[in-house]
Amino acid sequence: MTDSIATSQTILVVGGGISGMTAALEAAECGKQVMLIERNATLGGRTSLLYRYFPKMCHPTCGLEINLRRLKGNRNVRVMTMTQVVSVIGSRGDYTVTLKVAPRYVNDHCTGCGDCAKAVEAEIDNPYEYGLAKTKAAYLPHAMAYPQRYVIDASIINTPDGEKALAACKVGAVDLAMQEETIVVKVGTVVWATGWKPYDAAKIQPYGYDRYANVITSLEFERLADPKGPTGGKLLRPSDGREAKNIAFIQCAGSRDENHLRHCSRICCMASLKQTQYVREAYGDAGKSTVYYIDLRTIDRLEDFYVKVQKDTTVSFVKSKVAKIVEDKDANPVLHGVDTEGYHRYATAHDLVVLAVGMEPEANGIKLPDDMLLDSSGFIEGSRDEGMFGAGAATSPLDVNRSVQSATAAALRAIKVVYKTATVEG
Amino acid sequence: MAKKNYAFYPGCSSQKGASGSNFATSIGVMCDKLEIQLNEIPDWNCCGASIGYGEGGELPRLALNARNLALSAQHLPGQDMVSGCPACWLATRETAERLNEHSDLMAETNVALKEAGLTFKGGVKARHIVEVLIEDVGFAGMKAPVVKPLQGMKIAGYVGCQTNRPFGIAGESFENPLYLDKMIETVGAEAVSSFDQKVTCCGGALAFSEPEKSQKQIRDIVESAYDHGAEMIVTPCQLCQANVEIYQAEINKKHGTKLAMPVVYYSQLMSVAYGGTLKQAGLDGHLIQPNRLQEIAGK
Amino acid sequence: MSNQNQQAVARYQNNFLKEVEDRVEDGDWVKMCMQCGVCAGSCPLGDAWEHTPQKIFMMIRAGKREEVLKSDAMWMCTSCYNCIVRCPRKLPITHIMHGLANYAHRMNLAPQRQPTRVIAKIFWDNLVKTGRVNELKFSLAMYFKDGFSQGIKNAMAMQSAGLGLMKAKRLNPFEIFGGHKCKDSSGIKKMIAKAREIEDRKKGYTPL
Amino acid sequence: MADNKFAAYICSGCGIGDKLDVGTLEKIAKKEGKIQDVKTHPFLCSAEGVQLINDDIEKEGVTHVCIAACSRRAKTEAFHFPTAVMSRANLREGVLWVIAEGEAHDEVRQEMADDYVRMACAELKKMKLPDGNPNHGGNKRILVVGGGMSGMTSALEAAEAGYEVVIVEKQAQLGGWGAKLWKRVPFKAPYADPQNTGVAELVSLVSSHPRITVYLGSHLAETAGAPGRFNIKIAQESGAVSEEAVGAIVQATGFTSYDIAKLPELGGGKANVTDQAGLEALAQSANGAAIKRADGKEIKSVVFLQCAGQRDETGAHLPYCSGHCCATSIKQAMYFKDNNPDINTVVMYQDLRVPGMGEDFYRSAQNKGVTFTKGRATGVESTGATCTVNFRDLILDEDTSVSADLVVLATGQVPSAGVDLEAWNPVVMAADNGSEDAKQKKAEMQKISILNLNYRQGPDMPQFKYGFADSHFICFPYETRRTGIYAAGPVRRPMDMLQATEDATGAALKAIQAVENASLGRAAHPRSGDLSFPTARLEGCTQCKRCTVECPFGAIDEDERRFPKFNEERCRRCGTCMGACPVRVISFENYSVDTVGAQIKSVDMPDEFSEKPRILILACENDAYPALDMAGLSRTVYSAFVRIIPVRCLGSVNTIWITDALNAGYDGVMMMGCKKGDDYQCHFVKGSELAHYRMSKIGDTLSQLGLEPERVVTHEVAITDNARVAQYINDYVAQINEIGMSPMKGFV
Repeated sequence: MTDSIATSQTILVVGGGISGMTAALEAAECGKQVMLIERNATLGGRTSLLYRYFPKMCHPTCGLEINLRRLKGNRNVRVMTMTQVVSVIGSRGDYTVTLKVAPRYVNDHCTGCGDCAKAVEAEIDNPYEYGLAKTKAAYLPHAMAYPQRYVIDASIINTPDGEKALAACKVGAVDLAMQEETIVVKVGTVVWATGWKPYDAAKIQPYGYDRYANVITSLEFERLADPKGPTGGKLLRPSDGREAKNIAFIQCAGSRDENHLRHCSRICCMASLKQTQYVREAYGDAGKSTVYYIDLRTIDRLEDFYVKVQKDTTVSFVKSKVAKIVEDKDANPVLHGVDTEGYHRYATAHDLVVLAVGMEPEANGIKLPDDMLLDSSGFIEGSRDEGMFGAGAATSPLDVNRSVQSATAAALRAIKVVYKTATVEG
Repeated sequence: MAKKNYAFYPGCSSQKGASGSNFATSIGVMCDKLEIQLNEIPDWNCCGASIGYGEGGELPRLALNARNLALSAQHLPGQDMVSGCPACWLATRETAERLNEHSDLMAETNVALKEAGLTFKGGVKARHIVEVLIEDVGFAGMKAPVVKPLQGMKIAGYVGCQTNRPFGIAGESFENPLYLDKMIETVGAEAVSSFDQKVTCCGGALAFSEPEKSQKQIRDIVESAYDHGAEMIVTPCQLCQANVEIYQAEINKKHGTKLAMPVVYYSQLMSVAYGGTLKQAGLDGHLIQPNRLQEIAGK
Repeated sequence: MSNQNQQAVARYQNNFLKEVEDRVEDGDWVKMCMQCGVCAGSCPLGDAWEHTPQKIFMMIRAGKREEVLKSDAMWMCTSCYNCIVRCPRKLPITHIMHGLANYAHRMNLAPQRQPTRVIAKIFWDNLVKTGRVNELKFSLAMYFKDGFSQGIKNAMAMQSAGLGLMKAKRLNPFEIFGGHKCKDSSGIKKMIAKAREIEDRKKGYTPL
Repeated sequence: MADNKFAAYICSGCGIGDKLDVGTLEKIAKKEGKIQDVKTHPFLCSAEGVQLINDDIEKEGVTHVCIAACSRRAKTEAFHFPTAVMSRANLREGVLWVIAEGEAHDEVRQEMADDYVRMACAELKKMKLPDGNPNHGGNKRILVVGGGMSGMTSALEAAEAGYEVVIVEKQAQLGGWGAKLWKRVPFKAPYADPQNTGVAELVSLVSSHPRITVYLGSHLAETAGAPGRFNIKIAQESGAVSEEAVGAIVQATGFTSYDIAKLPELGGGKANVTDQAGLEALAQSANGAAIKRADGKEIKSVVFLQCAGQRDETGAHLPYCSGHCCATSIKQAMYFKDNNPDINTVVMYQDLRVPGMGEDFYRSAQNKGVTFTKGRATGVESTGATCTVNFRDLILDEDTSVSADLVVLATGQVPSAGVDLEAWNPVVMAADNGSEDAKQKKAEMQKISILNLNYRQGPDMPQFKYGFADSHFICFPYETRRTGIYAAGPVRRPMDMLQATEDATGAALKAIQAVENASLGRAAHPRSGDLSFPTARLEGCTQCKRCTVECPFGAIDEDERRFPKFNEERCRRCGTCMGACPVRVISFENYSVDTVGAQIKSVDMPDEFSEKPRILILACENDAYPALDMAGLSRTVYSAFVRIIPVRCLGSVNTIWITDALNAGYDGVMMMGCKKGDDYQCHFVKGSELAHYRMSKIGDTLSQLGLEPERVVTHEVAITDNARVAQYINDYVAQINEIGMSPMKGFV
């Protein structure tokens, strides 16, 4: 079916993370028609899986709440979750986009009461915990999920568990027969806010992420620190559940490395500095953080935060790219390398190692139209016909603040396209 | 099935009566069973090895290896040039690649080659026998001829450096390659997968000049093999084999240790598993006797 | 300072980096190092290094010619290639270390009795004679590198291994009378001589 | 307008019907809530349920709708009735999901639900449908202050989107800082070489654009009005003053580079020691040929010192990093290398900061032979012929030195943001009290003003940190404390040219949004779309000025009779003025002293001996209320003795509510708001701060009533605190039980 709601005056925003929501809302609050699609079951994207933001140590969900309220109060934005772009044809001002909507097996009758989750027994890896925890196969992605509607995992369709969910729902929201849908829409412009994904840490072989339980990624560490996370906010070692008090942070894990990502991922230095404060939050003076770095890139007034952390007696810095990690008999990761400020060799054991993994464009995993212009790392520069734009971390490794700026700018670029189309059309 | 033909570059250590001669012996049965035909390159010369650089410099080393490549191209056209010695393979492949990339080096090298009445135009692919086994034969192919599975043997797969870096085996990691363990398992033995010295350098290149340093490396490797319950070390590298086997006695003398860990080649495992005799497997050529393997071979 | 060193210094106006770029194998990579230190931490003989590779690159940029070339650091390279595969800037560090060692040797600044330097020469001479390495002659030469009496000691020390290897037919005593050699050893000699001649001309060495 | 007709709809779905006596709720709504029409539906958010309500609105003329179902944050798509006034009783997240299971709790659970229905009805009675600002401005032109890269970009982007733009530039020509550059850092792959700045092209595009008017050699003599109706006076060099009407403002006034003369220790002021701007000048005059020194001598060696007078912890210089300088020095080193590879160029850094694709630019420079030395400069000497840089080599770990024909100091960006209001306001106060030299000082300060706003709260935008006019919010970089006025480029935050153009484009959008909102009388973020606005019964006003002083957005001026003058288009609807007003004359149609007061009073108050304390919770709707909701979502149990009222911001809490509650016999009052202080998370900047301040003063009231100070408490609550809020509640109930029930019960 072709969707009548969208027209050449419609702005399609792909990706419902903070950048996509921002681009959509900023355009909508200028009175434009926007279609916001998200691949996952909820809006919010990666930032909703972070515990705190640097440098204010505030919570991502705080801004998400405001954006969701803007969204609820604004009828110019049409939100579609579990939806992906299959193809884009046409040109600036007149694109025909084919969308694929995956079945949620729960319709909009859902009141979020949770009866289905109670009834279902099967568990799956929680996709919103980086697999660190399990969740029922009928689940609400997270407390701030939007739409606040449950999802039934495809794995229990045609199983007794599926039937249990169906039976448990008093409002007829469970629809096990739901099928994948294909929708074709006409839009004037497309904003790709497809965000980023963590670089596959297993590829950084010397660090043994695939071999050592106590080597984890910075994103997994966010989940450990989050009271809503798998450990209830305790910094527990995966190997033995013991509290990790002496934690190493390895910078440029995949970034600034021609064997992995050519670019600097910008956020990792601040992210690790932030995470050293999680350690302080957990243990006070009894915690210990060591940051292994090449250059600390805390630019502009973020420098204040670096200075603050430098004054923290529980945090020390080693100017060194760690050469390799080996595991000792107690499963402690032992870091080997040389502090290059004056040549000091070290072999230091830590309870836990956090790899500050780099940012890779999520779009690397998405089939973009051939017309898109990408840089050497796959970040979006724009489109040849200047009718499609990148926004946020899809355009460059950006922190939240800069992503929102970028998304706001992208909203105006999109508005320019529909304005021109409208004025040409008469 | 027709035999696959390869130009063969044995290297100095695999000559009759040389330190790697038992390797040379052991690949006989292996190649035979796997339908691999190795055609020795006539009048091949030394590759310059790991320490050739000190005196040899750049161009003379390139010339040495170019000569072998040229001979291979001339006498065994169309055949990949295969070596069993990592150092030989590395030096040859490096030369082949560098000459391809730098036309000036190619020209200068040919000026030198002319003195030996040869020319080289590139186009020869330098490979390691292990590559041939994995890529051309495959693990299933290696398993097929097994008649005497090495049941119950716990073996530490020691890859070492140069088979693994800088080129390594396609698709394998530099830090934790798995192919040698897989080969051990294809012949029915158990690989000590937790062996953490898998790719540690044995210091072979400095065995003579820096004995203490190199012997420390060897000690770590052998002791880790013991710690992880291995009864034997297997390696694809001649220098590693000789070095790790020969110096255990020396280390024992110096440090009062009781190291006696047999060190054999993967080819010896295969040759035994394929039904080769103790002699055919070159198992008569060890300072530290790999008894269990010898027993199986004897049966 | 030897005459050719004076020439070098004069020609490069104390810009050691340029000298290295021009005359050391893969020397033009030195400028690409970003001082992360991963090479330093990757070397199996790490603590034996007076200066780590990354530090040597910095010293080269800082023009510390004598300190670098007279150091025995790069002679500690075991050619394990850990540094190469880990370097985030893909510097061919092993080759650069080899190149520096060779250059220091050719400039005759390398430590005189640096064992690896001595052995490298013995090894090379050994292979140039016949085109192949004769392990027995090489080993003997090795034992006697520090003089006759030390040689006997070394030989005795390794006797068991030696006899073992002979028993194992992996060390052939008859190689002392000839042994393996290339048929065209004379061609090989000429080839190497020519190669060296070209290299010396290209890099402005005074022939050895 | 037709008569008000009130209707209440009670949902019995989601287990409400099972755990609560819906009949009782209906009775309460009818009898006590005085709602004419009360209906119960088993699944109110279903299509049929919503249809039922819509029919009543359209056919039965219902004007006021009370929904007794789930939280106001849930099912918002279903419960959306633009033409009706709506209140919601939170029976699901607020009662069912948080009150302990089991019969033992049936009674208190029901009482809680009863009260929430009472409160929702009472609130509804006091609410009016906001009809939007009647006298909103409709001007959609955009003023851009500053004609540099940022300003021109904002102007062009807005114009291309169909909006008219006025640019005011103080220099005699457009171009600003960018025009002083020889080349710029690349914006796109490959990040290999310096690029043409593109300033000239931009200047011609802007100058020739039909929708852009440019005033050169001009500054703003006055800015009056509000979004949608700004009136500006533009003073030209000629002395002529022209007036323009605009709807929103982008301030792109850029920066000046830190004065090199303040860095004598690094050779500042000595011969052949210059800053990055100085080098650009040399490069421009060389015009592609070899760059020569000021004394005409050719340059064989250059040293770039990064972080000169930046990242300074002594307090003498700039504490921050300007972000662009590493890439800029790399670019400038390339000026030399591209021209002659034999020139020695050394970049001396402590942390080389080239984030993102800058890494490729760094590689390119190394490839061109630029030398990078990790070192800390200790001093620079200059003989006039040559310079010597003494430094600590951090890698080689030694003190050493390098000589150079030219030394370039990478100094930082100093924002041109105008008057610092923190310093301004005390001076104004003194001046108002007649101090002559204060008047002098005020006049002096005013000279550097950029906007010359005639706002009660001062002539420029409030500055955030180090003089930058930035937002304090991470998620909302364009959040501004002067509605309709947006900073763009380095005046907002240190940044490079690429980011400045990105920033300028974003700021242009916000300006467009501001004029569109203003034209509809709608609030801007965070209450975007809100049509309510504050009105004051001036006859009751005592001219105490608290509202004008405390408004976080400078929305309230004083009229000639010194009464507060509300500028609705500047207003963000937080209600801080309402909270501030001691005589309670300020209110919104749908949010007022009465809408909340009525809820407080409507609660059924058990007597002293019931052992059922009542605790009032005033919860900020931005963070605290969602946290309470999520406590429900995670089925976190808390006491059934609390009654929760969401407020727009703690800043809007009027102390009368507290005294009313205490008088009515509540045993305690809890306030839950956002974090205050340096890293404040209050969406209305000062609300939380003000609430704490006001409550610190409530002690007297309490003692007058003979009540313990513990009867009023304030908490900082983050949105993630769902577990903690429950804890706060339960602990407080325990504490109240110890203090004992309020003696005030039964008096009212």
